[in-house]
Amino acid sequence: MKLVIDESRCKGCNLCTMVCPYHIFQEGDRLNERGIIVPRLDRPERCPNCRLQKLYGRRLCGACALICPDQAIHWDEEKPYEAQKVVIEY
Amino acid sequence: MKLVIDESRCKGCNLCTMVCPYHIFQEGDRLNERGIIVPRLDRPERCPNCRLQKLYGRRLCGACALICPDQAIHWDEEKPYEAQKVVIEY
Amino acid sequence: MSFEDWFREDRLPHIYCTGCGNGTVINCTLEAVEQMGWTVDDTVFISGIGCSSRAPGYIKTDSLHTTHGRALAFATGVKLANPRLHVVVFTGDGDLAAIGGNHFIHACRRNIDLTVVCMNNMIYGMTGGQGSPCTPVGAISTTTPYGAAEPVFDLSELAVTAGANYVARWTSYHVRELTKAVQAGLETPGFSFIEALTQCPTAYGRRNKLRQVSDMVQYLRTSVILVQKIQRMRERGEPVPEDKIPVGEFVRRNRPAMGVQK
Amino acid sequence: MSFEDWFREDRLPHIYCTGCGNGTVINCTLEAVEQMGWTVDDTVFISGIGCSSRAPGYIKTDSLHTTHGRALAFATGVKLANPRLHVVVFTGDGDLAAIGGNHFIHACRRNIDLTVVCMNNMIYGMTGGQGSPCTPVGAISTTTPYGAAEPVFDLSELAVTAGANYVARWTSYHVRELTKAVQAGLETPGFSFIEALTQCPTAYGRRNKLRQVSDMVQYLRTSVILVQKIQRMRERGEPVPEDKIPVGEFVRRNRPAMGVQK
Amino acid sequence: MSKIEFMQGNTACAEGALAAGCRFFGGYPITPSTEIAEHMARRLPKTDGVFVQMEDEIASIAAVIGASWTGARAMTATSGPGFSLMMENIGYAVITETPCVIVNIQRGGPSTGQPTMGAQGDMLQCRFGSHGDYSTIALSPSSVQEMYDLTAKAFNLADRFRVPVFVMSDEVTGHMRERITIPDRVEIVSRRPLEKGTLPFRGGDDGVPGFPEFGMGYGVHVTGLTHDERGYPEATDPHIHAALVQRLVSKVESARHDIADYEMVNPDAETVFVTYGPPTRTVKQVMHDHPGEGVGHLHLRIVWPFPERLLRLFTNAKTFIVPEMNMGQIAREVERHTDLPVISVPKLGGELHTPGELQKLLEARP
Amino acid sequence: MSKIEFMQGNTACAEGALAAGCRFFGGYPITPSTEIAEHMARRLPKTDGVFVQMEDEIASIAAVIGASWTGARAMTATSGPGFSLMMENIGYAVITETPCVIVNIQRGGPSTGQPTMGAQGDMLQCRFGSHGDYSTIALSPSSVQEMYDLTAKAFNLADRFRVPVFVMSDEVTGHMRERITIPDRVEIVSRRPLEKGTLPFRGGDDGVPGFPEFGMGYGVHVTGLTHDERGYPEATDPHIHAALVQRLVSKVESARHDIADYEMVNPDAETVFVTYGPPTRTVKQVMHDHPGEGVGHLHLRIVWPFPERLLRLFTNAKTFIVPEMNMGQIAREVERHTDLPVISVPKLGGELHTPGELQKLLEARP
Amino acid sequence: MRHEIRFSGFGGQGIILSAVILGRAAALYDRNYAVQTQVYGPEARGGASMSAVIISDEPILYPEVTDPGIYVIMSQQGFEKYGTRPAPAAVMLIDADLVHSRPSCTFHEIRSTTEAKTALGRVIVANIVMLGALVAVTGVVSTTAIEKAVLDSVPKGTEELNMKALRRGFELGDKEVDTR
Amino acid sequence: MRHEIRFSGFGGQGIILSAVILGRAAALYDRNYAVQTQVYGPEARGGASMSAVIISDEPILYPEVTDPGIYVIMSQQGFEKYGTRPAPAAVMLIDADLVHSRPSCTFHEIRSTTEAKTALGRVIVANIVMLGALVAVTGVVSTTAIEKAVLDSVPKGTEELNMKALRRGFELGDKEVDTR
Ligand SMILES: Cc1ncc(C[n+]2csc(CCOP(=O)(O)OP(=O)(O)O)c2C)c(N)n1
Ligand SMILES: Cc1ncc(C[n+]2csc(CCOP(=O)(O)OP(=O)(O)O)c2C)c(N)n1
Ligand code: SF4
Ligand code: SF4
Ligand code: SF4
Ligand code: SF4
Ligand code: SF4
Ligand code: SF4
Ligand SMILES: [Mg+2]
Ligand SMILES: [Mg+2]
Repeated sequence: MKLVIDESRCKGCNLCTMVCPYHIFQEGDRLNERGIIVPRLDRPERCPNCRLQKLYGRRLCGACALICPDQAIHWDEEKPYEAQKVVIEY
Repeated sequence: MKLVIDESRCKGCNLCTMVCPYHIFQEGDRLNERGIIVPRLDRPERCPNCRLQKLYGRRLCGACALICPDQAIHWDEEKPYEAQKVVIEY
Repeated sequence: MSFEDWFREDRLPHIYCTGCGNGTVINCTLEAVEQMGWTVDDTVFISGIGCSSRAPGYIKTDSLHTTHGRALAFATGVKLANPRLHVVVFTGDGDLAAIGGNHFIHACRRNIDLTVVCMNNMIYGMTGGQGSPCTPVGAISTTTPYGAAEPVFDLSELAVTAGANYVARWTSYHVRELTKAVQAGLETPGFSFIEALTQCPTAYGRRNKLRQVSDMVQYLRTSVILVQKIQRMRERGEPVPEDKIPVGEFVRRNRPAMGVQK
Repeated sequence: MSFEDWFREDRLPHIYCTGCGNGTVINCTLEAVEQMGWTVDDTVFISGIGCSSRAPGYIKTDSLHTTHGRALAFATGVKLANPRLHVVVFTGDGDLAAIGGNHFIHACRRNIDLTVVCMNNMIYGMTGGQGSPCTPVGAISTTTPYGAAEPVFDLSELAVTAGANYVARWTSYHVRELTKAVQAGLETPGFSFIEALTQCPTAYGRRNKLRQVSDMVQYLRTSVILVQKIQRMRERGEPVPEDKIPVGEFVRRNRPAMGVQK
Repeated sequence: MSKIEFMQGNTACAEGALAAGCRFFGGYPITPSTEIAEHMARRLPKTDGVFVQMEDEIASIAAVIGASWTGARAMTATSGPGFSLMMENIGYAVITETPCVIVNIQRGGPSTGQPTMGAQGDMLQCRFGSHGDYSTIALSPSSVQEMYDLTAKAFNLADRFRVPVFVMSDEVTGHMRERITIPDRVEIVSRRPLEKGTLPFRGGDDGVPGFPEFGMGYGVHVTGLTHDERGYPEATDPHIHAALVQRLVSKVESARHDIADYEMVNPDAETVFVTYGPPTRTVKQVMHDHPGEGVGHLHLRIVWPFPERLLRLFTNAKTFIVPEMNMGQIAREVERHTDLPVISVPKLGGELHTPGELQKLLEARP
Repeated sequence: MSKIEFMQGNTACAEGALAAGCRFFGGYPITPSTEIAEHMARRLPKTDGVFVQMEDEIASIAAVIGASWTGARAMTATSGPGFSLMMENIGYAVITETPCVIVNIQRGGPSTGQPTMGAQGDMLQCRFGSHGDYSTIALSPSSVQEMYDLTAKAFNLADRFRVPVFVMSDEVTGHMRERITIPDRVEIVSRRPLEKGTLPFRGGDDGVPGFPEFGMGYGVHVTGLTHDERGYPEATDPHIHAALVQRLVSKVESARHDIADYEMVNPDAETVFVTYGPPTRTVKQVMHDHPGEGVGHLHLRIVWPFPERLLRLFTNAKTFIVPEMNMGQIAREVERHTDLPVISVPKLGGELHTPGELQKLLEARP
Repeated sequence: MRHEIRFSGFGGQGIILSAVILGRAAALYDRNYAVQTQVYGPEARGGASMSAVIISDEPILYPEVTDPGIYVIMSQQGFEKYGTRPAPAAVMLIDADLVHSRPSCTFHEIRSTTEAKTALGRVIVANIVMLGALVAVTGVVSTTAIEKAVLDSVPKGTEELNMKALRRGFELGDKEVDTR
Repeated sequence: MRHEIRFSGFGGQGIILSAVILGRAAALYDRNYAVQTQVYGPEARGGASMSAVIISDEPILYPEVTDPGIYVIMSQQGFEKYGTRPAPAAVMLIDADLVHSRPSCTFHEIRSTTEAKTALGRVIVANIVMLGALVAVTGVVSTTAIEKAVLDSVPKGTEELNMKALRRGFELGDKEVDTR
């Protein structure tokens, strides 16, 4: 699973930066199309959800998603995960 | 001073009979013009107000007047008080 | 002058039923006002709608008989616009706590310098006996024909929590205590609330086996318990009877208030 | 399913300002509802008018966005008419405690089986920052340009006195605690009240030297004190800091309630 | 089998509601409507219904609207002061298209006025009392029988049009007791459920959308803000607003002749009485006592939407006379729709026009 | 010396009130009126006045009425939903003859509707929104200057007639900023005190009793029940009620031509626009852009009581055109008073009629 | 035939109930038409209460009583407020112990209160006694109709008492008619 | 002469204030007539805000701007919502860093935000820079009028900064006119 910020929703409030125990969310610096500075993700793969959510069948920690007032934080299925692996193997 | 029940106001609730320490107010038995049974006064001159109100310049006890929900209890100036005495002496 | 002098003689007898406690509560309130040395010209009585709220119509002062539940909002306007006027509000349990509940808690919160006397007869008297937020559980009213089921308000407790500076409760039988409580309320700057449990033989008593005036007075007398006594029982670890209604002074304090004459 | 699945995706992003705490409170509430195992079909969200009251418009369930202050009265109708529906109310400090105060205390008194989540941002957000009954004394709003002077309500305390079965307070920063509190409220039959102190950077923060979202969150975080801590301090005879707002669970009880599904 | 009863108007109103399947009553006592609430308090708990006395009239109408969204036929009853308090939420019922029935037992106003006296002073208020443009339906009973019949009918109209419907009665009719016939059962035409796949705020041919009952999986959002056909707020688009309000008005107004409910006597007459509610009785008495005077009578049981076409059915009419227990509120409406002289016969104070008064008027005719 | 300012309509309204000596404002925020309260909150405490934000609109108007009885010029400001909530107490102000000013910055209704868009949808509500029969005064500003002038004037009318007076403005005028001239001082005609020995509810020649200010020794009883001329409740006597209500109505209605405030352009025209509020501006623009088209214009600054006589002053009129930001509310009133065709030009949705739209209408004339 | 009957007395006497019972008797058991109206308002509380009934064999159009042909007056205040101007042809039943005045029209003195207290032991049924007398004197409803209507309307357990009262009323009424 | 000017941008840029200042300059200091209007509503919060000014030497009758001759656009969303259909003869001032699109009419790219940040150190005065440029390019109000109006409207202590911003705007505007 991959931690993502939905740029079409994020309003740049930085509340996520206040709660992540791993400090994965960092204040951003670049204005996007909508005039918003979306946070930067610092090594998001450290988030336990990225690795373990599937395994446990439930969300772990999740503080960032719960506090994000704009429902902008998600974990995306990493696309053709197995397939990609195969590609690498070739 | 004379203790009186204003028959044009009294509605016969008998609350006065519940509070007088001297039991001066007694449940009446006679229906008046307005269809109301006004309490009977039992020796009203026993009420301290009859004798002492003038002297003290204020109301004493007064429980009956305060509880009377119909403002029917008063102390009337006894009319030509001195004069009457004179009549008796003659 | 005595309290009788505050009545509009030409309006008496009033419309209250035989044995209605409202008349007594008016007497006590006027006696307290009289004790304060206030005059007919600098005192204003205000009320909403209900039997209790008819009171100002029998008093000589300027008076405002307003709409149902809104007396305190009108009173807030009067008092803030002219803090030199002494403002006393008469209200009923329905007027104050049903439709008027919001103005009640906000007037307490603002701690407006008013004295409010609530004739709590635990029923809507004027409209013929519907349940109010103070109708005891189990009591019969025309809208609770199978016995009232909704939990009730403790108006005095609500006034305390909402912020009133002075709160006390008595019954219409306790004429002296009630008079003193009203006077204490009048003396206290800020919002004062005096709850007078009052007999309504017509709309309440008649339906609840308290047909006679004396039955209902007796019921009130025996339903209450002094706060001091509760205090003492508590201190001694004795069990406090649950079904008794505390009477006495609940609070007298000095929170910031509005509308107090400077 | 997780709380995100309760959102109407097509309505997002919502209208809330950057850093507004309302979105967080919605998340926590939906997470709690989700934990209850309730479904989109048997749950109803109801609100009044205000920023906070826009919440139901973003949720997939049946929802009623009503008139200012009246959400609880509408909710009473919904719940009594169909007790099988789970009814959750979103409201704001103005909606609930200013214009809606009467319905608030009566819903508490009746102990209607509702869960009410109040986003208390201490201001009227939607209309651009007027003072509410919860605006702290001294705070600047557009209608208190010289600093708010009126005493404030403690909403949770009021709910307790008025009769609610469950009452708790947290802030929008305390996401886990808030979620748990809402869940406890949902579990408790009768009226449950959860007050969420919430940052409104736009209408409150901007005028009160808390311009940045983080400033206002920080302010909330540091303004509160745990009820348990107060308890402990009291027991130890230590002075309890007067300016702190207690958070935690204030009451969880089992008074007679209305509208509970049989 | 139908049953004869001797019943008070207010009781008949409550019984009519129950017969129509009313399952929720939220109210607040007020003279002279209180007997309706009192009767409901006795009856509803025995019929699987809910009676709740709310904290005020604002809450009463709110609870009724809430209950209606669960699918329940719901009603409240009040009088002038309470009716005034309901105005905001009546507008909410209009814009959210919530079926519900609001009974107003009119008394003398303005303000607290004459709580125990009859009046028809709220007839324009029930049409224009809430802010903004809208249209609703108002019935006006003139007998205890009509109290029963029209209250039952009000629920059908409310459901059919998804509107709040007013039963605009008065102290006279509400408090009088009369012989009435309780029918075996009353006609019930319930609200049409929303067909899945259609939109909860898109009018069909008749401008009335199906009803998406709560708890049935519609996931409907109901808001008092201007909304699109899905129900989502869209409060700044002029076209959406105009379309919504026009539909709200026209779904009622365009049906006005279809739903008109009236009695028409002597359509050839030159002098025509137009009445609703109690003055109807006086006019009937006058016409009974003085037959053959060439007097016509239009008795409206539905006053709003106003069926102005009926005026034109009196093809020989030279004058309309409108006796009302107000200062001529519906006479204003008659005036709008005719160029003939309209004689308003207002009466204030609580008493019904006497036959003598109206007879005198007829005699004064040229 | 007068002063030029660039001011928002709502601010001008507040300043007009202050200039007229308004000393009490009780209100509750609501878009698009809030700026009035906000301005009052800043200004009143500095001018020995009282600003109080009440718990709701019901309390706001109540506090205003209470304040008025202490002699203070008092006002509140709101919009549709709040206005609806005020209806009961507006009736109380009417029957108790309490001078006060109520500003309604109209927005799109019904219900929450369009909070930020302009409308004139409450024009009939302000006339008929409270229960019972009554009459009041409603002004309608069409510019920031008129916001100032008419608000000030409203206080004089309220005091003169002992009635609640409405300033029926709207979002368009309330939110626009314009150049205005602040006069040196505004005319103030205060309420006439009750002469001792006369009765507080007995109308003089003009039907208006003197005002018995609280605290001045009058010992007046003020009640919303029907009352006799002393102010004592007398709620079952039909004659007392009829006399009271008739006086309340006629003291206003009989003065309608005396107080009429209007502009009249081209009284000889055949096509006559009748406007109040913002559409006035569009009509003026059209007439400015297309002079000499034989178009007349009646611009009403006071809408209620409706000065129907003015219609007849357009002696050659063949058609009246009434553009309104509603579905034709005042057009209804025009219809009542003329047999000529009345073209209602309703516009819903928040936008003002454009000059183009009205021009097209003129071009379509036969 | 249209009969207009007016009842007056003081609150608590059951004036309204009497009227309702009479209307009920006419409408349900005599299968006639009937309208009952009454005066509401706070003054009805302490002061005089009033109720009116119209009975007719055809539908009742104008429902108010303006000029009653029959009066039942049970208090002096009631007489003063509602009984002073009877039509010459009217008939009035008066509780002779409670009403001091006497009308200009035909009247019958029925001591219903005294009778209720002494003969029946309960003042509360005075109105029923009066109702019996009314029916006996005027025949506006049948005796079986009024009997059924009384039974419908009184609290459970008091049926017998009320029937006794009603019959006592019949007797008193009959006596009045006989003695003429 | 009637000038219709429309401003658009996002909330917080001071779009409304710009319009008010311009109106004020015209009405108070140039002694012309002016009307300022704006779009309210929650969407104005996050989305595009818009305000319009009409300036005229005679009283302004119809107060709304339907077809502006002058545009000031400070955000892409603002452009899309309020700037896509300018009349061919219109003139548009654009904050070139925030608006990607370009209109069909004459336009001037003013980097007011960048300018405010880099040259003046405060993004907040970008609107004032723009206002200066607007006045320089169009002359709808006099420079003294706009100076006075700016001074009237800005918080105490920021007068100098704002004057600097305004003058910087004049320069940028003048440059635009010169380079044509
Ligand atoms: C808006 C409104 N709703 C309802 C009423 C009817 N009403 C008059 S008095 C009253 C209840 C009064 O109860 P309470 O305040 O307890 O006074 P009481 O008569 O018992 O003294 C009601 C519901 C009204 N006058 N106005
Ligand atoms: C009857 C009525 N009065 C006033 C308003 C205007 N209004 C809308 S929201 C609001 C205040 C909202 O404050 P709060 O409930 O605290 O919600 P917030 O926006 O702060 O979340 C007001 C006064 C209204 N819509 N209806
Ligand atoms: S779920 Fe927890 S650890 Fe993972 S990113 Fe969010 S806050 Fe950090
Ligand atoms: S909390 Fe959400 S909206 Fe705020 S910055 Fe983080 S991702 Fe963006
Ligand atoms: S004043 Fe006291 S002692 Fe005298 S009569 Fe009254 S209660 Fe009795
Ligand atoms: S208390 Fe008053 S009203 Fe009652 S019986 Fe005694 S005197 Fe009469
Ligand atoms: S009904 Fe009750 S409260 Fe009202 S006057 Fe009668 S006894 Fe008193
Ligand atoms: S105004 Fe405040 S409460 Fe409303 S959306 Fe913005 S931040 Fe949130
Ligand atoms: Mg009561
Ligand atoms: Mg808030």
